Amino acid sequence: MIRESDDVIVKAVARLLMPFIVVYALYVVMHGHYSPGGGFQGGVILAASFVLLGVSHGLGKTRRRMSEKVAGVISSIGVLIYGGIGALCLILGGNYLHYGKLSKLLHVTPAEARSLGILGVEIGVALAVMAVMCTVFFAIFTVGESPEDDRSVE
Amino acid sequence: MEVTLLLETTENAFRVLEQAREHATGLLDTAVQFTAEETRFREEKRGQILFTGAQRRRTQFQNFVGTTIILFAFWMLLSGKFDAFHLTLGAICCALVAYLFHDLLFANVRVGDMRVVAARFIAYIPWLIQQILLANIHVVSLVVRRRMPIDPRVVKFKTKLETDISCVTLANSITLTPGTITMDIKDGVFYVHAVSQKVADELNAGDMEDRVAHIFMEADHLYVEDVLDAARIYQTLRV
Amino acid sequence: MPVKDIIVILFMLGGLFLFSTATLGLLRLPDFYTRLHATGKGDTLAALWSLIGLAVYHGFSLTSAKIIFIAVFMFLAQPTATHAISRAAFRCGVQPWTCELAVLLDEDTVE
Amino acid sequence: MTEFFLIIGIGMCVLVLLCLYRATYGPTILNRAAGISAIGTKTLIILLLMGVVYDRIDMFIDISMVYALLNFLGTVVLSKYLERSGEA
Repeated sequence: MIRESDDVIVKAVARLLMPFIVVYALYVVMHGHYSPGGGFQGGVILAASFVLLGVSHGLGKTRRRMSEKVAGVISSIGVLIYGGIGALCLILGGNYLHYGKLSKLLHVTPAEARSLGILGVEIGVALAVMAVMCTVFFAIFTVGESPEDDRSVE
Repeated sequence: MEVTLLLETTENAFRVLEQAREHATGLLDTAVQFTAEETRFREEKRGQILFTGAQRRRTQFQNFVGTTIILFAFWMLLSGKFDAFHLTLGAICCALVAYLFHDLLFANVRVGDMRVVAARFIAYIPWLIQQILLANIHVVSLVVRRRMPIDPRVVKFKTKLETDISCVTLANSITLTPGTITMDIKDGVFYVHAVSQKVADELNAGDMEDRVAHIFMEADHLYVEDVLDAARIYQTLRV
Repeated sequence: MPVKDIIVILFMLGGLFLFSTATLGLLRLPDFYTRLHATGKGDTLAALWSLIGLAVYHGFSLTSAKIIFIAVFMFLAQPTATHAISRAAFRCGVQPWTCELAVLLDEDTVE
Repeated sequence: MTEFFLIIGIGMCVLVLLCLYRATYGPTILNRAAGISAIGTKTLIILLLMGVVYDRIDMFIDISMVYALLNFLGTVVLSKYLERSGEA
Protein backbone atom coordinates (compact mmCIF):
# COMPACT_ATOMS: atom_id res chain seq x y z
CA MET A 1 0.00 0.00 0.00
CA ILE A 2 1.42 3.35 -1.04
CA ARG A 3 0.86 6.17 1.36
CA GLU A 4 1.16 9.80 0.49
CA SER A 5 4.80 10.67 0.04
CA ASP A 6 6.28 13.55 2.01
CA ASP A 7 8.37 14.71 -0.94
CA VAL A 8 7.17 18.25 -1.56
CA ILE A 9 8.91 18.74 -4.88
CA VAL A 10 7.78 15.61 -6.69
CA LYS A 11 4.26 16.11 -5.39
CA ALA A 12 4.04 19.67 -6.63
CA VAL A 13 5.59 18.91 -10.01
CA ALA A 14 3.32 15.89 -10.50
CA ARG A 15 0.32 18.02 -9.62
CA LEU A 16 1.32 20.66 -12.18
CA LEU A 17 2.17 18.22 -14.98
CA MET A 18 -0.68 15.77 -14.52
CA PRO A 19 -3.46 17.53 -16.56
CA PHE A 20 -1.05 18.28 -19.39
CA ILE A 21 0.06 14.67 -19.60
CA VAL A 22 -3.54 13.50 -19.81
CA VAL A 23 -4.39 16.05 -22.52
CA TYR A 24 -1.29 14.97 -24.42
CA ALA A 25 -2.36 11.34 -24.18
CA LEU A 26 -5.82 12.25 -25.49
CA TYR A 27 -4.16 14.14 -28.34
CA VAL A 28 -2.14 11.04 -29.21
CA VAL A 29 -5.34 8.97 -29.23
CA MET A 30 -7.43 11.42 -31.26
CA HIS A 31 -4.79 12.17 -33.89
CA GLY A 32 -3.74 8.59 -34.34
CA HIS A 33 -4.49 8.57 -38.05
CA TYR A 34 -2.33 11.60 -38.97
CA SER A 35 0.65 11.22 -36.66
CA PRO A 36 2.49 8.37 -34.94
CA GLY A 37 0.67 6.84 -32.03
CA GLY A 38 -2.90 5.76 -31.70
CA GLY A 39 -4.97 3.85 -29.26
CA PHE A 40 -2.34 1.68 -27.65
CA GLN A 41 0.29 4.39 -27.16
CA GLY A 42 -2.23 6.92 -25.91
CA GLY A 43 -3.64 4.41 -23.45
CA VAL A 44 -0.17 3.67 -22.12
CA ILE A 45 0.54 7.39 -21.59
CA LEU A 46 -2.81 7.75 -19.79
CA ALA A 47 -1.93 4.86 -17.51
CA ALA A 48 1.53 6.35 -16.94
CA SER A 49 -0.05 9.57 -15.74
CA PHE A 50 -2.10 7.61 -13.21
CA VAL A 51 1.06 5.82 -12.10
CA LEU A 52 2.73 9.20 -11.54
CA LEU A 53 -0.24 10.36 -9.47
CA GLY A 54 -0.26 7.15 -7.47
CA VAL A 55 3.46 7.27 -6.74
CA SER A 56 3.52 10.91 -5.70
CA HIS A 57 0.13 11.53 -4.07
CA GLY A 58 -0.60 8.08 -2.70
CA LEU A 59 -3.23 5.58 -3.73
CA GLY A 60 -6.04 7.33 -1.88
CA LYS A 61 -6.17 10.30 -4.22
CA THR A 62 -5.73 8.03 -7.22
CA ARG A 63 -8.59 5.78 -6.17
CA ARG A 64 -10.87 8.80 -6.01
CA ARG A 65 -10.38 9.20 -9.76
CA MET A 66 -9.84 5.63 -10.88
CA SER A 67 -10.61 2.74 -8.58
CA GLU A 68 -10.26 -0.95 -9.32
CA LYS A 69 -13.97 -1.35 -9.89
CA VAL A 70 -14.13 1.56 -12.33
CA ALA A 71 -11.05 0.23 -14.14
CA GLY A 72 -12.71 -3.13 -14.62
CA VAL A 73 -15.86 -1.52 -16.02
CA ILE A 74 -13.90 0.77 -18.32
CA SER A 75 -11.81 -2.05 -19.74
CA SER A 76 -15.02 -3.93 -20.62
CA ILE A 77 -16.51 -0.78 -22.17
CA GLY A 78 -13.39 -0.32 -24.30
CA VAL A 79 -13.60 -3.85 -25.66
CA LEU A 80 -17.34 -3.36 -26.20
CA ILE A 81 -16.73 -0.21 -28.29
CA TYR A 82 -14.12 -1.99 -30.40
CA GLY A 83 -16.21 -5.10 -30.95
CA GLY A 84 -19.42 -3.13 -31.36
CA ILE A 85 -18.08 -1.02 -34.21
CA GLY A 86 -16.73 -4.13 -35.89
CA ALA A 87 -20.03 -5.97 -35.50
CA LEU A 88 -21.99 -2.94 -36.72
CA CYS A 89 -20.04 -3.12 -39.97
CA LEU A 90 -20.97 -6.83 -40.21
CA ILE A 91 -24.66 -5.98 -39.68
CA LEU A 92 -24.55 -3.27 -42.32
CA GLY A 93 -23.32 -5.80 -44.86
CA GLY A 94 -19.53 -5.43 -44.95
CA ASN A 95 -16.62 -7.33 -43.49
CA TYR A 96 -15.58 -7.07 -39.84
CA LEU A 97 -14.25 -3.51 -39.26
CA HIS A 98 -15.13 -2.43 -42.80
CA TYR A 99 -15.72 1.18 -41.83
CA GLY A 100 -16.97 2.33 -45.24
CA LYS A 101 -20.33 0.72 -44.56
CA LEU A 102 -20.90 3.05 -41.62
CA SER A 103 -21.58 5.89 -44.07
CA LYS A 104 -25.22 4.81 -44.42
CA LEU A 105 -25.72 5.08 -40.67
CA LEU A 106 -23.89 8.37 -40.15
CA HIS A 107 -25.07 10.12 -43.36
CA VAL A 108 -21.52 11.06 -44.45
CA THR A 109 -19.25 10.10 -47.33
CA PRO A 110 -17.42 6.76 -47.03
CA ALA A 111 -14.04 8.48 -46.56
CA GLU A 112 -15.29 10.46 -43.58
CA ALA A 113 -17.04 7.37 -42.23
CA ARG A 114 -13.71 5.50 -42.40
CA SER A 115 -12.00 8.28 -40.44
CA LEU A 116 -14.72 8.35 -37.79
CA GLY A 117 -14.72 4.58 -37.51
CA ILE A 118 -10.98 4.47 -36.95
CA LEU A 119 -11.35 7.19 -34.30
CA GLY A 120 -14.00 5.16 -32.48
CA VAL A 121 -11.93 2.00 -32.56
CA GLU A 122 -8.91 3.87 -31.26
CA ILE A 123 -10.89 5.34 -28.37
CA GLY A 124 -12.04 1.83 -27.49
CA VAL A 125 -8.50 0.46 -27.61
CA ALA A 126 -7.17 3.37 -25.52
CA LEU A 127 -9.83 2.87 -22.83
CA ALA A 128 -9.16 -0.86 -22.64
CA VAL A 129 -5.37 -0.45 -22.52
CA MET A 130 -5.54 2.29 -19.90
CA ALA A 131 -7.88 0.32 -17.65
CA VAL A 132 -5.83 -2.86 -17.89
CA MET A 133 -2.58 -1.03 -17.20
CA CYS A 134 -4.14 0.70 -14.19
CA THR A 135 -5.37 -2.66 -12.91
CA VAL A 136 -1.86 -4.08 -13.24
CA PHE A 137 -0.43 -1.06 -11.42
CA PHE A 138 -2.94 -1.40 -8.58
CA ALA A 139 -2.33 -5.13 -8.36
CA ILE A 140 1.44 -4.70 -8.15
CA PHE A 141 1.44 -1.83 -5.67
CA THR A 142 -1.18 -3.19 -3.27
CA VAL A 143 0.35 -6.59 -2.70
CA GLY A 144 -2.22 -8.75 -1.01
CA GLU A 145 -4.39 -5.87 0.18
CA SER A 146 -7.83 -5.34 -1.26
CA PRO A 147 -9.50 -1.92 -1.15
CA GLU A 148 -12.16 -3.27 1.20
CA ASP A 149 -9.52 -3.97 3.89
CA ASP A 150 -8.26 -0.48 3.50
CA ARG A 151 -11.68 1.04 3.91
CA SER A 152 -12.38 -0.91 7.08
CA VAL A 153 -9.17 0.48 8.61
CA GLU A 154 -10.27 4.00 7.87
CA MET B 1 -8.00 27.62 70.38
CA GLU B 2 -4.81 26.95 68.56
CA VAL B 3 -6.30 23.84 67.03
CA THR B 4 -9.22 25.86 65.63
CA LEU B 5 -6.79 28.38 64.23
CA LEU B 6 -4.80 25.62 62.65
CA LEU B 7 -7.95 24.12 61.14
CA GLU B 8 -9.03 27.45 59.78
CA THR B 9 -5.66 28.10 58.29
CA THR B 10 -5.62 24.69 56.69
CA GLU B 11 -9.11 25.25 55.31
CA ASN B 12 -8.05 28.57 53.91
CA ALA B 13 -5.03 27.01 52.37
CA PHE B 14 -7.15 24.29 50.76
CA ARG B 15 -9.55 26.90 49.42
CA VAL B 16 -6.72 28.87 47.92
CA LEU B 17 -5.33 25.68 46.38
CA GLU B 18 -8.76 24.83 44.98
CA GLN B 19 -9.08 28.28 43.46
CA ALA B 20 -5.62 28.03 42.00
CA ARG B 21 -6.48 24.64 40.49
CA GLU B 22 -9.66 26.00 38.95
CA HIS B 23 -7.77 28.94 37.64
CA ALA B 24 -5.09 26.73 36.16
CA THR B 25 -7.67 24.47 34.53
CA GLY B 26 -9.34 27.50 33.02
CA LEU B 27 -6.02 28.74 31.75
CA LEU B 28 -5.23 25.35 30.32
CA ASP B 29 -8.58 25.23 28.55
CA THR B 30 -7.97 28.67 27.12
CA ALA B 31 -4.53 27.59 26.00
CA VAL B 32 -5.89 24.48 24.33
CA GLN B 33 -8.58 26.53 22.64
CA PHE B 34 -6.00 29.06 21.56
CA THR B 35 -3.77 26.38 20.09
CA ALA B 36 -6.67 24.82 18.24
CA GLU B 37 -7.64 28.26 16.95
CA GLU B 38 -4.11 28.90 15.79
CA THR B 39 -3.84 25.54 14.08
CA ARG B 40 -7.13 26.10 12.34
CA PHE B 41 -6.04 29.56 11.30
CA ARG B 42 -2.78 28.23 9.93
CA GLU B 43 -4.51 25.50 8.01
CA GLU B 44 -6.97 28.01 6.65
CA LYS B 45 -4.11 30.19 5.57
CA ARG B 46 -2.61 27.32 3.65
CA GLY B 47 -5.89 26.77 1.89
CA GLN B 48 -6.28 23.27 3.28
CA ILE B 49 -9.57 23.87 5.01
CA LEU B 50 -12.42 23.27 2.62
CA PHE B 51 -14.96 25.92 2.01
CA THR B 52 -18.53 24.92 2.57
CA GLY B 53 -21.62 25.12 0.44
CA ALA B 54 -21.97 27.72 -2.25
CA GLN B 55 -18.50 29.20 -1.93
CA ARG B 56 -16.87 25.82 -2.34
CA ARG B 57 -18.90 25.07 -5.42
CA ARG B 58 -18.02 28.48 -6.85
CA THR B 59 -14.30 27.90 -6.27
CA GLN B 60 -14.55 24.50 -7.90
CA PHE B 61 -16.32 26.01 -10.88
CA GLN B 62 -13.68 28.73 -11.23
CA ASN B 63 -10.92 26.13 -11.06
CA PHE B 64 -12.74 24.05 -13.66
CA VAL B 65 -13.08 26.96 -16.08
CA GLY B 66 -9.47 28.08 -15.61
CA THR B 67 -8.11 24.58 -16.11
CA THR B 68 -10.24 24.11 -19.21
CA ILE B 69 -8.96 27.33 -20.81
CA ILE B 70 -5.31 26.52 -20.11
CA LEU B 71 -5.70 22.95 -21.37
CA PHE B 72 -7.52 24.09 -24.48
CA ALA B 73 -4.66 26.45 -25.36
CA PHE B 74 -2.28 23.51 -24.89
CA TRP B 75 -4.49 21.34 -27.13
CA MET B 76 -4.43 23.91 -29.92
CA LEU B 77 -0.64 24.11 -29.63
CA LEU B 78 -0.43 20.34 -29.99
CA SER B 79 -3.07 19.77 -32.61
CA GLY B 80 -2.48 22.47 -35.20
CA LYS B 81 -5.79 21.66 -36.90
CA PHE B 82 -8.32 24.44 -36.56
CA ASP B 83 -11.42 22.99 -38.23
CA ALA B 84 -14.66 22.67 -36.30
CA PHE B 85 -14.47 18.90 -35.80
CA HIS B 86 -11.06 18.89 -34.14
CA LEU B 87 -11.81 21.95 -32.03
CA THR B 88 -14.99 20.33 -30.72
CA LEU B 89 -13.09 17.14 -29.98
CA GLY B 90 -10.48 19.17 -28.11
CA ALA B 91 -13.07 21.08 -26.12
CA ILE B 92 -14.75 17.85 -25.05
CA CYS B 93 -11.43 16.27 -24.06
CA CYS B 94 -10.25 19.34 -22.13
CA ALA B 95 -13.56 19.68 -20.28
CA LEU B 96 -13.39 16.00 -19.32
CA VAL B 97 -9.82 16.29 -18.04
CA ALA B 98 -10.61 19.53 -16.20
CA TYR B 99 -13.59 17.84 -14.56
CA LEU B 100 -11.36 14.98 -13.37
CA PHE B 101 -8.39 17.11 -12.29
CA HIS B 102 -9.84 20.49 -11.36
CA ASP B 103 -8.29 20.41 -7.88
CA LEU B 104 -4.72 19.79 -9.01
CA LEU B 105 -3.59 22.77 -11.05
CA PHE B 106 -4.87 25.53 -8.77
CA ALA B 107 -4.29 24.04 -5.32
CA ASN B 108 -2.56 26.34 -2.79
CA VAL B 109 -3.01 29.46 -4.91
CA ARG B 110 -3.70 32.63 -3.01
CA VAL B 111 -6.27 34.68 -4.85
CA GLY B 112 -5.59 38.18 -6.04
CA ASP B 113 -1.83 38.31 -6.48
CA MET B 114 -1.46 36.13 -9.56
CA ARG B 115 -0.46 38.94 -11.91
CA VAL B 116 2.25 40.31 -9.65
CA VAL B 117 3.63 36.82 -9.07
CA ALA B 118 3.72 36.13 -12.81
CA ALA B 119 5.50 39.43 -13.57
CA ARG B 120 8.08 38.86 -10.83
CA PHE B 121 8.60 35.25 -11.94
CA ILE B 122 9.32 36.37 -15.49
CA ALA B 123 11.76 38.95 -14.14
CA TYR B 124 13.46 36.15 -12.15
CA ILE B 125 14.17 33.98 -15.19
CA PRO B 126 17.09 36.02 -16.71
CA TRP B 127 18.95 35.92 -13.39
CA LEU B 128 18.35 32.17 -13.22
CA ILE B 129 19.69 31.67 -16.76
CA GLN B 130 22.78 33.66 -15.89
CA GLN B 131 23.28 31.44 -12.82
CA ILE B 132 22.88 28.32 -14.97
CA LEU B 133 25.53 29.60 -17.37
CA LEU B 134 27.87 30.14 -14.41
CA ALA B 135 27.02 26.65 -13.15
CA ASN B 136 27.99 25.09 -16.45
CA ILE B 137 31.25 27.06 -16.58
CA HIS B 138 31.88 25.72 -13.07
CA VAL B 139 31.18 22.14 -14.14
CA VAL B 140 33.45 22.49 -17.18
CA SER B 141 36.23 23.94 -15.07
CA LEU B 142 35.84 21.06 -12.61
CA VAL B 143 35.83 18.33 -15.19
CA VAL B 144 38.70 19.33 -17.45
CA ARG B 145 41.29 19.60 -14.68
CA ARG B 146 43.40 16.63 -13.84
CA ARG B 147 43.03 16.92 -10.08
CA MET B 148 39.47 18.05 -9.46
CA PRO B 149 39.33 20.77 -6.77
CA ILE B 150 36.33 19.39 -4.89
CA ASP B 151 35.62 19.08 -1.20
CA PRO B 152 31.97 18.00 -0.96
CA ARG B 153 29.88 18.63 2.10
CA VAL B 154 26.24 18.60 3.14
CA VAL B 155 24.67 21.88 4.22
CA LYS B 156 21.45 22.16 6.17
CA PHE B 157 19.30 25.24 6.46
CA LYS B 158 15.78 26.06 7.50
CA THR B 159 13.46 27.90 5.19
CA LYS B 160 10.46 30.10 5.90
CA LEU B 161 8.78 29.44 2.54
CA GLU B 162 5.28 28.09 2.96
CA THR B 163 3.62 27.08 -0.28
CA ASP B 164 4.83 24.09 -2.22
CA ILE B 165 5.35 26.02 -5.45
CA SER B 166 7.83 28.39 -3.81
CA CYS B 167 9.63 25.41 -2.27
CA VAL B 168 9.84 23.82 -5.73
CA THR B 169 11.17 27.03 -7.24
CA LEU B 170 13.82 27.36 -4.56
CA ALA B 171 14.86 23.70 -4.74
CA ASN B 172 15.10 23.64 -8.52
CA SER B 173 17.01 26.92 -8.52
CA ILE B 174 19.44 25.46 -5.99
CA THR B 175 19.87 22.40 -8.19
CA LEU B 176 20.55 24.53 -11.26
CA THR B 177 22.96 27.04 -9.70
CA PRO B 178 26.69 26.36 -9.41
CA GLY B 179 27.86 23.51 -7.25
CA THR B 180 24.75 22.71 -5.22
CA ILE B 181 22.03 20.03 -5.34
CA THR B 182 18.92 19.80 -3.17
CA MET B 183 19.03 16.37 -1.61
CA ASP B 184 16.06 16.41 0.72
CA ILE B 185 13.39 18.59 2.23
CA LYS B 186 12.06 17.54 5.60
CA ASP B 187 9.63 19.81 7.46
CA GLY B 188 11.00 22.92 5.83
CA VAL B 189 14.65 21.99 6.33
CA PHE B 190 16.70 21.81 3.17
CA TYR B 191 19.61 19.38 2.96
CA VAL B 192 21.90 20.59 0.20
CA HIS B 193 24.93 18.82 -1.23
CA ALA B 194 27.57 21.44 -2.01
CA VAL B 195 30.70 20.74 -3.94
CA SER B 196 33.01 23.02 -1.96
CA GLN B 197 33.05 25.29 1.09
CA LYS B 198 32.95 28.46 -1.03
CA VAL B 199 29.72 27.43 -2.72
CA ALA B 200 28.15 26.50 0.60
CA ASP B 201 28.97 29.93 2.03
CA GLU B 202 27.39 31.61 -0.97
CA LEU B 203 24.25 29.56 -0.46
CA ASN B 204 24.12 30.42 3.23
CA ALA B 205 24.04 34.13 2.44
CA GLY B 206 20.37 33.50 1.59
CA ASP B 207 20.32 35.65 -1.50
CA MET B 208 18.36 33.15 -3.58
CA GLU B 209 15.80 32.45 -0.89
CA ASP B 210 15.15 36.18 -0.54
CA ARG B 211 14.59 36.39 -4.27
CA VAL B 212 12.16 33.46 -4.28
CA ALA B 213 10.35 34.86 -1.24
CA HIS B 214 10.08 38.17 -3.05
CA ILE B 215 8.51 36.47 -6.08
CA PHE B 216 5.86 34.69 -4.07
CA MET B 217 5.53 37.51 -1.52
CA GLU B 218 6.45 35.48 1.54
CA ALA B 219 8.70 35.90 4.53
CA ASP B 220 12.40 36.48 4.06
CA HIS B 221 15.35 34.21 4.73
CA LEU B 222 15.43 33.87 8.47
CA TYR B 223 18.60 32.29 9.75
CA VAL B 224 21.25 29.80 8.93
CA GLU B 225 20.96 26.94 11.30
CA ASP B 226 24.16 25.00 11.02
CA VAL B 227 26.81 23.74 8.72
CA LEU B 228 27.37 20.13 9.59
CA ASP B 229 29.46 17.39 8.17
CA ALA B 230 27.77 14.56 6.35
CA ALA B 231 28.11 11.93 9.03
CA ARG B 232 26.35 13.95 11.72
CA ILE B 233 23.47 14.96 9.46
CA TYR B 234 23.10 11.39 8.40
CA GLN B 235 22.83 10.29 12.01
CA THR B 236 20.14 12.91 12.75
CA LEU B 237 18.14 11.72 9.79
CA ARG B 238 18.34 8.09 10.76
CA VAL B 239 17.25 8.78 14.34
CA MET C 1 25.97 31.45 -45.41
CA PRO C 2 22.97 33.18 -43.86
CA VAL C 3 22.96 34.47 -40.32
CA LYS C 4 20.30 31.97 -39.25
CA ASP C 5 22.51 29.01 -40.11
CA ILE C 6 25.41 30.47 -38.17
CA ILE C 7 23.22 30.90 -35.09
CA VAL C 8 21.97 27.32 -35.44
CA ILE C 9 25.51 25.97 -35.81
CA LEU C 10 26.73 27.90 -32.79
CA PHE C 11 23.89 26.69 -30.59
CA MET C 12 24.19 23.06 -31.69
CA LEU C 13 27.97 23.03 -31.21
CA GLY C 14 27.56 24.60 -27.78
CA GLY C 15 25.01 21.96 -26.88
CA LEU C 16 27.28 19.17 -28.07
CA PHE C 17 30.19 20.63 -26.09
CA LEU C 18 28.11 20.83 -22.91
CA PHE C 19 26.79 17.29 -23.44
CA SER C 20 30.36 16.04 -23.77
CA THR C 21 31.49 17.80 -20.60
CA ALA C 22 28.50 16.41 -18.73
CA THR C 23 29.34 12.93 -19.96
CA LEU C 24 32.98 13.41 -18.99
CA GLY C 25 31.83 14.48 -15.56
CA LEU C 26 29.58 11.47 -15.29
CA LEU C 27 32.55 9.24 -16.04
CA ARG C 28 35.28 11.02 -14.07
CA LEU C 29 33.78 12.41 -10.85
CA PRO C 30 34.35 10.35 -7.72
CA ASP C 31 30.91 9.56 -6.28
CA PHE C 32 27.21 9.48 -7.02
CA TYR C 33 26.26 12.97 -5.80
CA THR C 34 29.05 14.74 -7.65
CA ARG C 35 28.10 12.85 -10.80
CA LEU C 36 24.58 14.20 -10.39
CA HIS C 37 26.11 17.68 -10.30
CA ALA C 38 27.51 17.09 -13.77
CA THR C 39 24.38 15.61 -15.36
CA GLY C 40 21.83 17.76 -13.55
CA LYS C 41 23.29 21.06 -14.66
CA GLY C 42 25.10 20.12 -17.85
CA ASP C 43 22.34 18.13 -19.50
CA THR C 44 19.70 20.76 -18.77
CA LEU C 45 21.55 23.62 -20.40
CA ALA C 46 22.86 21.43 -23.22
CA ALA C 47 19.37 20.21 -24.08
CA LEU C 48 18.10 23.78 -23.87
CA TRP C 49 20.72 25.02 -26.32
CA SER C 50 20.17 22.17 -28.75
CA LEU C 51 16.41 22.71 -28.66
CA ILE C 52 16.82 26.46 -29.19
CA GLY C 53 19.07 25.73 -32.16
CA LEU C 54 16.47 23.42 -33.70
CA ALA C 55 13.69 25.94 -33.02
CA VAL C 56 15.66 28.69 -34.75
CA TYR C 57 16.29 26.35 -37.70
CA HIS C 58 12.55 25.86 -38.12
CA GLY C 59 11.68 29.52 -37.87
CA PHE C 60 8.36 30.71 -36.58
CA SER C 61 5.95 27.77 -36.77
CA LEU C 62 3.91 25.36 -34.70
CA THR C 63 6.83 22.91 -34.69
CA SER C 64 9.17 25.37 -33.04
CA ALA C 65 6.44 26.19 -30.51
CA LYS C 66 6.33 22.50 -29.63
CA ILE C 67 10.14 22.44 -29.37
CA ILE C 68 10.01 25.38 -26.96
CA PHE C 69 7.39 23.50 -24.97
CA ILE C 70 9.76 20.52 -24.70
CA ALA C 71 12.46 22.93 -23.50
CA VAL C 72 10.18 24.29 -20.76
CA PHE C 73 9.25 20.74 -19.78
CA MET C 74 12.93 19.76 -19.55
CA PHE C 75 13.58 22.80 -17.40
CA LEU C 76 10.95 21.65 -14.95
CA ALA C 77 11.57 17.92 -15.13
CA GLN C 78 15.36 17.58 -15.13
CA PRO C 79 16.04 19.20 -11.71
CA THR C 80 13.07 17.33 -10.28
CA ALA C 81 14.40 14.00 -11.48
CA THR C 82 17.83 14.89 -10.11
CA HIS C 83 16.29 15.76 -6.76
CA ALA C 84 14.19 12.59 -6.66
CA ILE C 85 17.10 10.29 -7.31
CA SER C 86 19.49 12.08 -4.94
CA ARG C 87 16.78 11.99 -2.27
CA ALA C 88 16.45 8.25 -2.77
CA ALA C 89 20.20 7.91 -2.30
CA PHE C 90 20.15 10.13 0.79
CA ARG C 91 17.28 8.23 2.40
CA CYS C 92 18.94 4.91 1.63
CA GLY C 93 22.05 6.09 3.44
CA VAL C 94 24.55 6.50 0.62
CA GLN C 95 27.39 8.45 2.23
CA PRO C 96 28.73 11.41 0.24
CA TRP C 97 32.36 11.21 -0.76
CA THR C 98 34.51 13.69 1.13
CA CYS C 99 38.21 14.47 1.20
CA GLU C 100 38.30 13.17 4.76
CA LEU C 101 36.42 10.01 3.86
CA ALA C 102 39.35 7.83 4.80
CA VAL C 103 39.54 9.51 8.24
CA LEU C 104 35.80 9.10 8.78
CA LEU C 105 35.93 5.45 7.85
CA ASP C 106 38.79 4.89 10.29
CA GLU C 107 36.77 6.50 13.09
CA ASP C 108 33.83 4.26 12.32
CA THR C 109 35.92 1.14 12.53
CA VAL C 110 37.45 2.29 15.83
CA GLU C 111 33.97 2.76 17.30
CA MET D 1 22.88 21.80 -43.21
CA THR D 2 21.84 18.13 -43.30
CA GLU D 3 25.47 17.02 -43.10
CA PHE D 4 26.02 19.24 -40.10
CA PHE D 5 23.04 17.75 -38.28
CA LEU D 6 24.27 14.27 -39.16
CA ILE D 7 27.68 15.03 -37.67
CA ILE D 8 26.08 16.39 -34.47
CA GLY D 9 23.93 13.25 -34.29
CA ILE D 10 26.94 11.00 -34.64
CA GLY D 11 28.67 12.94 -31.87
CA MET D 12 25.63 12.41 -29.65
CA CYS D 13 25.72 8.67 -30.40
CA VAL D 14 29.36 8.52 -29.28
CA LEU D 15 28.36 10.30 -26.05
CA VAL D 16 25.55 7.79 -25.53
CA LEU D 17 28.11 4.99 -25.83
CA LEU D 18 30.26 6.70 -23.20
CA CYS D 19 27.25 7.04 -20.88
CA LEU D 20 26.51 3.39 -21.47
CA TYR D 21 29.70 2.61 -19.56
CA ARG D 22 28.22 4.20 -16.44
CA ALA D 23 24.87 2.52 -17.07
CA THR D 24 26.51 -0.89 -17.38
CA TYR D 25 29.37 -0.91 -14.89
CA GLY D 26 28.11 1.74 -12.43
CA PRO D 27 28.91 0.54 -8.92
CA THR D 28 25.33 0.79 -7.61
CA ILE D 29 21.86 0.84 -9.10
CA LEU D 30 21.62 4.59 -8.46
CA ASN D 31 24.64 5.22 -10.65
CA ARG D 32 22.98 3.16 -13.35
CA ALA D 33 19.80 5.18 -13.04
CA ALA D 34 21.76 8.43 -13.39
CA GLY D 35 23.48 7.07 -16.50
CA ILE D 36 20.18 5.97 -18.02
CA SER D 37 18.65 9.37 -17.35
CA ALA D 38 21.58 11.04 -19.12
CA ILE D 39 21.16 8.64 -22.07
CA GLY D 40 17.48 9.55 -22.25
CA THR D 41 18.20 13.26 -22.56
CA LYS D 42 20.65 12.64 -25.38
CA THR D 43 18.23 10.30 -27.13
CA LEU D 44 15.62 13.05 -27.12
CA ILE D 45 17.95 15.32 -29.07
CA ILE D 46 18.97 12.48 -31.40
CA LEU D 47 15.30 11.82 -32.23
CA LEU D 48 14.76 15.46 -33.13
CA LEU D 49 17.92 15.45 -35.29
CA MET D 50 16.64 12.33 -37.07
CA GLY D 51 13.40 14.17 -37.72
CA VAL D 52 15.30 17.05 -39.28
CA VAL D 53 17.43 14.75 -41.41
CA TYR D 54 14.47 12.71 -42.70
CA ASP D 55 12.37 15.90 -43.06
CA ARG D 56 9.55 14.45 -40.93
CA ILE D 57 9.97 16.58 -37.83
CA ASP D 58 6.20 16.91 -37.25
CA MET D 59 6.15 13.17 -36.55
CA PHE D 60 9.39 12.85 -34.63
CA ILE D 61 8.53 15.71 -32.30
CA ASP D 62 5.60 13.77 -30.89
CA ILE D 63 7.83 10.77 -30.30
CA SER D 64 10.48 12.88 -28.60
CA MET D 65 7.84 14.46 -26.36
CA VAL D 66 6.74 11.01 -25.22
CA TYR D 67 10.38 10.12 -24.71
CA ALA D 68 11.03 13.16 -22.49
CA LEU D 69 7.93 12.35 -20.48
CA LEU D 70 8.76 8.68 -20.01
CA ASN D 71 12.37 9.47 -19.12
CA PHE D 72 11.23 11.77 -16.31
CA LEU D 73 8.58 9.33 -15.17
CA GLY D 74 10.90 6.35 -15.18
CA THR D 75 13.50 8.13 -13.08
CA VAL D 76 10.93 9.35 -10.55
CA VAL D 77 9.20 5.98 -10.19
CA LEU D 78 12.50 4.12 -9.88
CA SER D 79 13.79 6.50 -7.22
CA LYS D 80 10.51 6.29 -5.28
CA TYR D 81 10.73 2.51 -5.41
CA LEU D 82 14.32 2.50 -4.19
CA GLU D 83 13.47 4.98 -1.44
CA ARG D 84 10.64 2.77 -0.25
CA SER D 85 12.63 -0.44 -0.37
CA GLY D 86 15.40 1.32 1.59
CA GLU D 87 18.40 -0.25 -0.07
CA ALA D 88 20.47 0.94 -2.96
